[in-house]
Amino acid sequence: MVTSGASPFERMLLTGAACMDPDVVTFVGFHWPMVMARVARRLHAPAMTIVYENGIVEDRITPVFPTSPCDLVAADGATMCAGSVDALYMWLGAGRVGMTMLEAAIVDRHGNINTTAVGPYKKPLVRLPGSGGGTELGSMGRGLLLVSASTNSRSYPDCVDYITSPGYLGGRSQRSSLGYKPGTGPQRLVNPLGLFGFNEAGELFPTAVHPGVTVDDVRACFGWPIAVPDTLNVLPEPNADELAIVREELEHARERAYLLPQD
Amino acid sequence: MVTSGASPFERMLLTGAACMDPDVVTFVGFHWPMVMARVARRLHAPAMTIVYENGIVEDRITPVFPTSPCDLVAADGATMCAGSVDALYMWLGAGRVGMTMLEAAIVDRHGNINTTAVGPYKKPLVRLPGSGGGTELGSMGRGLLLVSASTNSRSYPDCVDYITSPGYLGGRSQRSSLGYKPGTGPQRLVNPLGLFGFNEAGELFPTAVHPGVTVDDVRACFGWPIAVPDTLNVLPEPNADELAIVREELEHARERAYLLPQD
Amino acid sequence: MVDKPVLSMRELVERFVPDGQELMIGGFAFSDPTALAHELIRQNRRELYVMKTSGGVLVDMLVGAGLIRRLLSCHVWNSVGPVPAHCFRRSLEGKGGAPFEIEELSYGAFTMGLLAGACDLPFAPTTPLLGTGHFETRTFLPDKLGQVMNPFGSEPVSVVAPIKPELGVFHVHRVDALGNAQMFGPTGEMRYAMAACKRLIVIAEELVDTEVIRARPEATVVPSFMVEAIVVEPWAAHPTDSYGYYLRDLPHNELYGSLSRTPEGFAQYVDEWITQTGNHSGFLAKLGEAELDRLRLRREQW
Amino acid sequence: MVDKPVLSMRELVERFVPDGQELMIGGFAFSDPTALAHELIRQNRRELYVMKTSGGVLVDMLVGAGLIRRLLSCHVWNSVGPVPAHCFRRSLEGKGGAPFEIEELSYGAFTMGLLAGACDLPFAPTTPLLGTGHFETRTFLPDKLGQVMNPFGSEPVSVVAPIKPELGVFHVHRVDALGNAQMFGPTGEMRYAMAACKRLIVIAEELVDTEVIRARPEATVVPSFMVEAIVVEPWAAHPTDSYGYYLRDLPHNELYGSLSRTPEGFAQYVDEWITQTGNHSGFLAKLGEAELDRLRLRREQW
Repeated sequence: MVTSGASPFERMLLTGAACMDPDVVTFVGFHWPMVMARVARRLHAPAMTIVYENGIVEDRITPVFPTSPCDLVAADGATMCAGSVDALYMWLGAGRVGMTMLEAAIVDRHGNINTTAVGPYKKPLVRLPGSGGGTELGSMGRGLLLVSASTNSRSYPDCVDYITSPGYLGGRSQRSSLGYKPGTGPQRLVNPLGLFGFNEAGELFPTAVHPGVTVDDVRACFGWPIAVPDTLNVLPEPNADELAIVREELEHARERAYLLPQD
Repeated sequence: MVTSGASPFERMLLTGAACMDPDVVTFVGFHWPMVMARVARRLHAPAMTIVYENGIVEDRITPVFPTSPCDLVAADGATMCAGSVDALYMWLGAGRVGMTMLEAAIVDRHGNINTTAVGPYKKPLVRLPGSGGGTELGSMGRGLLLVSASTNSRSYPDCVDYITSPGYLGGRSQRSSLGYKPGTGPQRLVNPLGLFGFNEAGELFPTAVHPGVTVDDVRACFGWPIAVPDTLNVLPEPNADELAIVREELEHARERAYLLPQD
Repeated sequence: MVDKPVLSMRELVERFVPDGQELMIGGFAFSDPTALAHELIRQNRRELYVMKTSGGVLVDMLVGAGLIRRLLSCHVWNSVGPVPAHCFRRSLEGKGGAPFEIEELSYGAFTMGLLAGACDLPFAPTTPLLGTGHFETRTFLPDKLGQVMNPFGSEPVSVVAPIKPELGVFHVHRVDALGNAQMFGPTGEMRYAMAACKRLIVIAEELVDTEVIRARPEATVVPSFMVEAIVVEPWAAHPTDSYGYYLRDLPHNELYGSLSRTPEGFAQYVDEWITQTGNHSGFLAKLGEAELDRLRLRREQW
Repeated sequence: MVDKPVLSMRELVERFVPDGQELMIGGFAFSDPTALAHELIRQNRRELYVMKTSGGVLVDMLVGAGLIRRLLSCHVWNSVGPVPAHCFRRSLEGKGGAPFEIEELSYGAFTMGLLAGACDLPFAPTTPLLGTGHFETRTFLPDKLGQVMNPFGSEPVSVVAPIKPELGVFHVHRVDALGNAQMFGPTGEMRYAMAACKRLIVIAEELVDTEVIRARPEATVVPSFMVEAIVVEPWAAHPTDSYGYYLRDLPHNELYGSLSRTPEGFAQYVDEWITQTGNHSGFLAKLGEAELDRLRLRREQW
């Protein structure tokens, strides 16, 4: 076993990949979710159906790692090439998608995501790219898994400055009163510490952490006093096969110009 | 000249065909408008763009006469095969179509068309096929030309029992208050007597008749006291070429199972 | 993704279409899965709620055979001639045949209702319809149409309720074992209609390898994950046309139009062409190879 | 139907894109007509109102060169890496570069706004957006989003106003002399976007005979009657990809990302790759045949 060297980032990717169900149609957003999906295909879900916002349906691993869903090597061997009305509404909005994976650069207590602007919208301290289809994933995605590679508390403010992708807004009851569909809203978050869920109020809380991660590590990660259960489940160590595969895929990603955390 | 034998029906087809502009995208509904379009292609508009409700774009005469727009010999050599959102909304509704041709089985004083039911809707005296896309042509078509092969006053009641395709409803002002777009609504009607227009109130009136058609003929055709101008323009006699072509196309139509008036 | 069950037409009707089923049938006067209608008649299904944009001969046969309790459609006729859909007309005029209820939408409103259903939108703006018969007259769908004020303007906007059929059965050109279905030529409202159905079965002219599907991914009109089962039945859309596969059969449409003018003639048609033939192979055998040759299109491979 | 004018990129910008033009630019991180952006920079257009769903490097260059007064987009970044769109970010953070105004919609709302524009509907229901930044924050399009009550239910429905750009310029795969334009692979929102534009120009990888178009009528994304003029410019979408024609150029995206980190580097990129190259042929010559060979796809003929 050469697993002891698994980095928190690699553990995050493997944990996210393990969340993917080979029998569930999965909407994969850009960036780390795409890495997770490739790892999942190689580990346990080779024929999983994945859809992308531009209308691609992918049912097997593509020979080349796409740099984003719109890198059309993602369409190599696709069984369907349609458009965004299909992907965002006929598949995602209509509930044909059972799992949704969305990178969450900045995420708050209620799972609201900001990928637009930190600080005042018209004069931001940090300007981010904007929503793309991320708003749709947050608004309409079933089985929504948020992904963040950060453990910096600036990535987890109490309340985001701009809600690009809606989580539970001010709480579950607010979300449900504003026309959002039942079954939508974030279900889980995966980050380098472990897995998180959302409680009845729609607040983030840890459900399982990687070996060695402490309650203090969890508390330090979030910009609000996060509620931590008395006991935290511990996620399994990656095995050698898992670690080899995630590293191969990360190497492939690097060759495809992905900026990796250690770079 | 062997034109003297032109029947009123043949004159109607030629008059309708003459209304077609080679430079205008034309939405052609089923039946006699399709015959007119073929005649127009052969006479003066060979490369006219014609669109059909199922999404076909046709820019030249098809080798075989389609029995309806959904007889897919209509798609033979099509430059585009799309769908009904394209045809009815992106082309017709959005005003990309400059002329619209719609058969009007039963049409009233204000150009409202009934192709649904004569008598009470739930217990009709005569049940007709229903609207298909005819409602869209009446509601959203620009340059709308109605076509009726009938000169029987039962085909022209004062007020139709069921408005399948809206004309001016109770009059132009009513139509414009109900969300219909400017530039829509019937512009003309062609029948075996000649050509008709719609006055400022949205009422049908004759603008030109075929040689030999009298004011009494016109009055007898309509189920209300139609307003007839003091002088009626007279349409030209078809020439030999026109008559030969309309007869060839009618023969082709007959071979393709069209029921013709003389059959 | 696993292979989908491949059923015979008989199994499709046995397993998926009980009496009373709400059933959207595909096709818009082309790709009408007439072989499905034949099998529904053979198995004598009753009380169906049928949705079909263009009713055509297919719906006329179901009406004539007394299978339909409710119908949602945009028109019903025999477009060859054209001649009326005689059974449909007789029944609605109270001149014989089993009664049924009809509800109607224009083709555009039907399309937009299916789009709203496919996208799970609460409604869709549609063709201006205020003052028309479709808007004023309602039967079993009192909420089929409505109006809202344009929030960006001041005019009334006609809107249509989403249409979400419980079950859809559609004719397509080809399908793979996974259920990826492709069509060529015009598609009318079918892409939206298929996606609007809660459960979907496709009837394909041919079963092809998935690699064939991958070679033309733009032609996939419905992805495998929307398809529950597959029927492979060549000529299933006869006497309507199947783009690239075969032409509309005008003589057969004329034959049907002629016989169905009377209840007796209709009964004769059903007996000869549906009951006695036993299944679609029997139907095709009765039609004869020469007729099929006349209609068959010899396209290049897509 | 008559042949459409075939323009050079230079003529397109000269004749159709004056200063201040409202301009929708096609592409969604693929089929981005970057060669158009180069020419806009060469001709130093100013005060443009640019609409583009996925801004990407193309919009970043226009921002960096100070051409844009207003931008409507759903995101702007360099998806290779990914790295930020540096000029875009600098300008909005007030750290250098010409200022511009930004208005945003989610990709779904943008798509539905374009669908409404294409269909000339007064609005379209869209993604539930109440409470989000897109809904709460407005700049130069205060009426971009609204809400109505569902007339068939009781919940609020988020709706988007129709988007109807004055002029659209889109990259397509092939076009005939009449203007019939075709695309293969995924099309994102582009079919609706093209139809939403009041005037439309296409930039094609190749000009083909109309018979080629007729052989694949399903691939026609815009009919001739919507197209006003044609530019035939192979590699116009480089460094984004053109399905079936060429791959995304990762090294070039990295180069741009690296240089544009500073205003000086961006100026160097513009000088070397845009100004000095003179036109797209010059750009391709600088890129080099070996690079083009590396990116070129050798597909079967469609």
